[in-house]
Amino acid sequence: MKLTLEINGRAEEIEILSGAPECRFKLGAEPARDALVEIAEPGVYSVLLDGRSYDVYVEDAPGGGLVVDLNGHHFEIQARDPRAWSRNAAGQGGSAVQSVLSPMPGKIVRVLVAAGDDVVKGQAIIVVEAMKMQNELKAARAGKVLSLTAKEGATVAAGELLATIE
Amino acid sequence: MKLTLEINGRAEEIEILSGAPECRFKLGAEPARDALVEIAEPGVYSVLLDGRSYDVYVEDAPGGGLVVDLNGHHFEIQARDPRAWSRNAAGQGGSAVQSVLSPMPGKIVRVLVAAGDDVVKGQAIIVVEAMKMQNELKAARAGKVLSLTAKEGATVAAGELLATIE
Amino acid sequence: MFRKVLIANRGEIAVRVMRTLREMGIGTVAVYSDPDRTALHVRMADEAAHVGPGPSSESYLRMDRIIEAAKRFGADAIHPGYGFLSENADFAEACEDAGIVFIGPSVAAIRAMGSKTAARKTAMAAGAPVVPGTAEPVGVEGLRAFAREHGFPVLLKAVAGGGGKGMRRVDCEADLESALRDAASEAERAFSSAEVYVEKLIERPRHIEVQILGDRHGNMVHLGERECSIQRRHQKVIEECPSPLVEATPGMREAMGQAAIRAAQAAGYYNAGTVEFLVDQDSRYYFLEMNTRLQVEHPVTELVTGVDLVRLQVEIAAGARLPFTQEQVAWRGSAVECRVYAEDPYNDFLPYPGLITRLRRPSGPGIRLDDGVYRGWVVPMEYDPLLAKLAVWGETRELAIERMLRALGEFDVAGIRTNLGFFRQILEEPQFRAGKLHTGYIEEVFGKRCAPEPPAEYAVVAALVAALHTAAGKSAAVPTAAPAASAWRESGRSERLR
Amino acid sequence: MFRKVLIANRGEIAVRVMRTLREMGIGTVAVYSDPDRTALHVRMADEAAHVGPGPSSESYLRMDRIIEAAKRFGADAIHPGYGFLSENADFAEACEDAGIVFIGPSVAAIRAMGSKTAARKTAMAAGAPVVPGTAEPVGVEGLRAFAREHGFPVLLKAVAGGGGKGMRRVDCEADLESALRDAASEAERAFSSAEVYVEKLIERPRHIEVQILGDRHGNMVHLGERECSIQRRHQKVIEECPSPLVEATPGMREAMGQAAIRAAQAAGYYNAGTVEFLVDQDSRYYFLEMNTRLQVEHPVTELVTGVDLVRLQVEIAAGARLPFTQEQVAWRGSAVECRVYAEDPYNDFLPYPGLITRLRRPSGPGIRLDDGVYRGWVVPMEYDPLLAKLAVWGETRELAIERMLRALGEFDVAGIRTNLGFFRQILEEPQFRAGKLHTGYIEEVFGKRCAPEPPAEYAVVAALVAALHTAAGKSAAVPTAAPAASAWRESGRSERLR
Repeated sequence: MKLTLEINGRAEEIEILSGAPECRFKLGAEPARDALVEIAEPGVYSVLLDGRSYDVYVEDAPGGGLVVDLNGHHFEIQARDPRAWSRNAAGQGGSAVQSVLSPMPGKIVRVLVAAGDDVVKGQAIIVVEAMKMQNELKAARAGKVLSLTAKEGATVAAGELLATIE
Repeated sequence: MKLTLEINGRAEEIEILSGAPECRFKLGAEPARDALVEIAEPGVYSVLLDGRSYDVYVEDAPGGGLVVDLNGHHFEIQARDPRAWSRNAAGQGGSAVQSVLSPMPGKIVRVLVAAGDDVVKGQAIIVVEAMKMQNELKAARAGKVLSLTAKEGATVAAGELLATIE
Repeated sequence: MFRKVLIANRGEIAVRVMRTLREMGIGTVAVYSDPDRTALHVRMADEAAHVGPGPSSESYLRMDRIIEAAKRFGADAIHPGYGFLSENADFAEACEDAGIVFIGPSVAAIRAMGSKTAARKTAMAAGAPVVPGTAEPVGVEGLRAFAREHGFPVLLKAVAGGGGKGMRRVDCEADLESALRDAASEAERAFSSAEVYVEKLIERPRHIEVQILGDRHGNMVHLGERECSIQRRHQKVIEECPSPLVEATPGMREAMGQAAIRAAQAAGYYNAGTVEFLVDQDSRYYFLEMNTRLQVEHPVTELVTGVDLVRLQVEIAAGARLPFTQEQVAWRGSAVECRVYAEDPYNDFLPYPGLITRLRRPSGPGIRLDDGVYRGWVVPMEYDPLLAKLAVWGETRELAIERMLRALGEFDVAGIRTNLGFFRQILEEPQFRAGKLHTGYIEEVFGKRCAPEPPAEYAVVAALVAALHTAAGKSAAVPTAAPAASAWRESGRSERLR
Repeated sequence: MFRKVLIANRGEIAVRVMRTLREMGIGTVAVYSDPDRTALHVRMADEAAHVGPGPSSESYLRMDRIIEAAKRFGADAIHPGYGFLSENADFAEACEDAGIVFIGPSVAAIRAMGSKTAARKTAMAAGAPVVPGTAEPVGVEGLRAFAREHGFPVLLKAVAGGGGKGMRRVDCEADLESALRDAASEAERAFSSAEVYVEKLIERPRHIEVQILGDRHGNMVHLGERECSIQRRHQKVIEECPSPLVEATPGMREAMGQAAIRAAQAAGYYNAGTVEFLVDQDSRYYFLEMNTRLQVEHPVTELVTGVDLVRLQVEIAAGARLPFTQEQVAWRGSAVECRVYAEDPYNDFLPYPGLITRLRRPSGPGIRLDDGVYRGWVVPMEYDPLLAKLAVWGETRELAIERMLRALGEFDVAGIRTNLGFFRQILEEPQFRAGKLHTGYIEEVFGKRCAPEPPAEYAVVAALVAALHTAAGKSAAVPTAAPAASAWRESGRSERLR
């Protein structure tokens, strides 16, 4: 079984040659390696690789993909079956549209602009609050407010799209 | 909704007059009472009854029914819908057959009799071992070994039927 | 002794107070707001009273509802914890009026120490050193005279001020006039008062505080100091007892302790309190303010002195005498505390409330954990981000730090973000190890604040596990009663990987 | 100092040793048998080596495999923990032969103290009091003479004995001859040797032991005593430091401590060790045996003295000198430990291995938890039932006991049975509170051993929850990411109840 993984943004090919618990795998062009892998608890894997013991925690990420924690280090991993692989992710990026994302989970306490408004660079757009701390989200550059999904009083997640500016 | 519960062997009727979180209920012929009930974690209920706070843990019992733990106290509860209620449980009991049950989870290290053997009172029947401790199960009275499900080397649960003696 | 005490607080401090009350055989009444219905302090209490919706102003700050709850449940006393109503003299007074004992100092002492300027005067009158300053409005000439006497840099502050508005740092005489103009006009705009005063600016100060404890019979002791210099956004994140500076400076503990006692006694203080000092780079200390309540970081003092401050608070409030003298106070070893916040240390320490999906707590020798959360709980966005206080004790500061690093490695929280990894970075810094601390330390040393790079082998292991987990399907994430050793075999999922 | 240490053990003690090694910056190698593949000590170790299948004789007792693993992983030293190979002189010797440091005493000292009769002779030669006895075979006349000299009751023991076989208590002269005949014939059948000796029987004895610590340079100190009188089936379940008896008896700690040091020094002992004494009802103490390793209950000594015994063991093994003198050893407060076993206290303390479905650990002030288990783990049936050691510290014994009761109330384990509730019963007994302990205490006071009756209101609450849970369907038992406060509403299950 082959998978393409995107680990903290970097693509890696992994091939599982034999399954757990006595697992043989190949990472990219590296030689095959052996590991003992057991499920200790649901979502918690105990891995022995070259005799070293790793306690690995896996969770579904809120936005899809997996979050893997290992000794305090944090990996965000997207796994794709190569057959399902497509380059649609690359289609995003160089857009001229500026997204205003919530920097933290919280509540929208003020929306300072309306759709269609022109804004200048650094202008406050939305105020998000959590845990007694207010955060003013500002326009990164001048433009016109295209969309505004943020509503006062609404609860938002970290990274949630609140507005777009052209 | 009415239920008949068997709590640590004693039958109780409970009627839920209104559901959680603001719950009104009647136990047997007692007057109706009000409680606030929330699910804190899966299987963990936070109950406020007359202002008192109870942290209640519920689990499925291995042999059916529920195990409810409350401040170190342990309740074994069978819940039955009155419509499904039948007295079939009462059919057991007065039998002349003696059941030999495993007193603990463990492994059968020796079976000392065979089906059809006559045994005397106090005769060792089976030896169960767990955690470096051996337990000799003895015949409670004289009789003939009717059935013998215990097999040497087998793993058994607490309360599992190992043999019957007539 | 009291029969029942209401705890007018939430989170870890409510839990911590309840633990001692339970050990004392005293009944506990929790209060809670809507989002805290299933909070740990409610689950652990004997009784619980609802006091309103989420916003503190409508629940935990509602004196009327809290006192009403205390009466309804028959509580003899109220422990206010820290924050919320703990330093509110009106609340203490309302308790007294309702015939309920307020576990803390007298109303008068809270008033005397509650205002920073009044406290400064009390401290000065008691002979405690304060940061040199005019504390009265000053003009260009007065400012110049002050700067000549005390040297640069100085700090201009709005008399009516607060929140940093109307503040200006002045480094040399040439900048004096323009700085005063700027400060005054900013103050005018912000507070409708252009009055500005001046203080000597303490550069790279340490924040060191002294725990004091007095009874209602005139006895008072100090329990030594805590070093609280490691701060982010003016909030403490790591505290220690003893302070490495004080420990290394003969006589300093006793001198600061006596200064703290004098200041507190001048205000007629009793019960537990903390006198905060700024310490300059020449180890001179200056009275900053007094906190008239239990301090967040009290566990480090408890670990080193062996006393239970909450028990003593309760006993003193019930009229008991201090059970020991100053001579009987003994300090053993070293304690460090990390405040575990729901926040993202690598994104400006922004708060990060939400569902705790995983929680593994450190344990073993020398660990003390005061927490108020559990797995499956949603950390509400309405309150402070403090999840837990992880404190450790060691025979020496070095051993305590090593132990803290070990404990941090055992501590795992998922679903939300925390500053656990950030503590590991600080505690491994040579400058921290050397005890060279100041309140700007985090800004200075961790200006960039990047998560550390993982070893290359970790990425290999993460990739392997991600691949196996993906192949096994999401059902693997659902807890099952299958024995761990056979989890693969029973699920049959291993086969799919071949 | 060592670079890497292999821990030749499992469970809580392997975890505990690793914690200190990690704090010392020393790499850790775990060993594991098949059923322990995902045990906590394997998950926490830096490296792990498989040493065989479940039975100890094929894994944890296999010296060859353990030493091979140490060599393969490049460990400089082996920590044996307690039990398994920890008191095996051949193992210590094999380590030395392989060039690996055995963290413990010398081979010769293990041999000298390993045999009970040899140890008794060593102790006697060193002037330590031993239980009066012949220790040599005895006939009717010798027996009669001994009984006349020392008084009844006396205890007959098989010279070749063990496990209680060939033992007879004799209460009066009339029973002497028949008891000797019975003992001899039972000994003959059990050990093919009819030889019997006699000892004075100590009635209702206390079990009190002294922790000693010596370096390889001839320095030795004692760290005071532990009271271990609360036992079931000759196994300790509650331990304390200090002993209430010793604490109340002037000079007793120092006298016992010096006796322990003399006995250990006579055997050329170094590293940590424990000298066990029986204490009779007149507070006379008698050498019982020496344990040449770290003791299960060492945490209570650590809590009261502030030392880390494992660190000292490692340092001493690496050649360090004791970092303190006898005069520098100080005792502060009181510590109590409960051994949490997987067993059913209300069914003859029978073991109860299995899947841990729920685990909530106590925390807060004064709590130390040394555990080796986690939620979702299957406690194997192959090994000791010890799940965790819950230790608490308090300023006094009374406060420590109250704290332990509080901690026990916060400790919840489900899926298997434990003795947690039983501890609450013991700790609430007036006789225990008064410190009137002896090794038959549990048998005597808790002969019936019934679970306590719950308050009537608890049954009401349990019934309500059972009804709601049943109505909500079993799906409610599956963890969900839904916020707790809205768990009902989101599930829509509440509606079904109307």
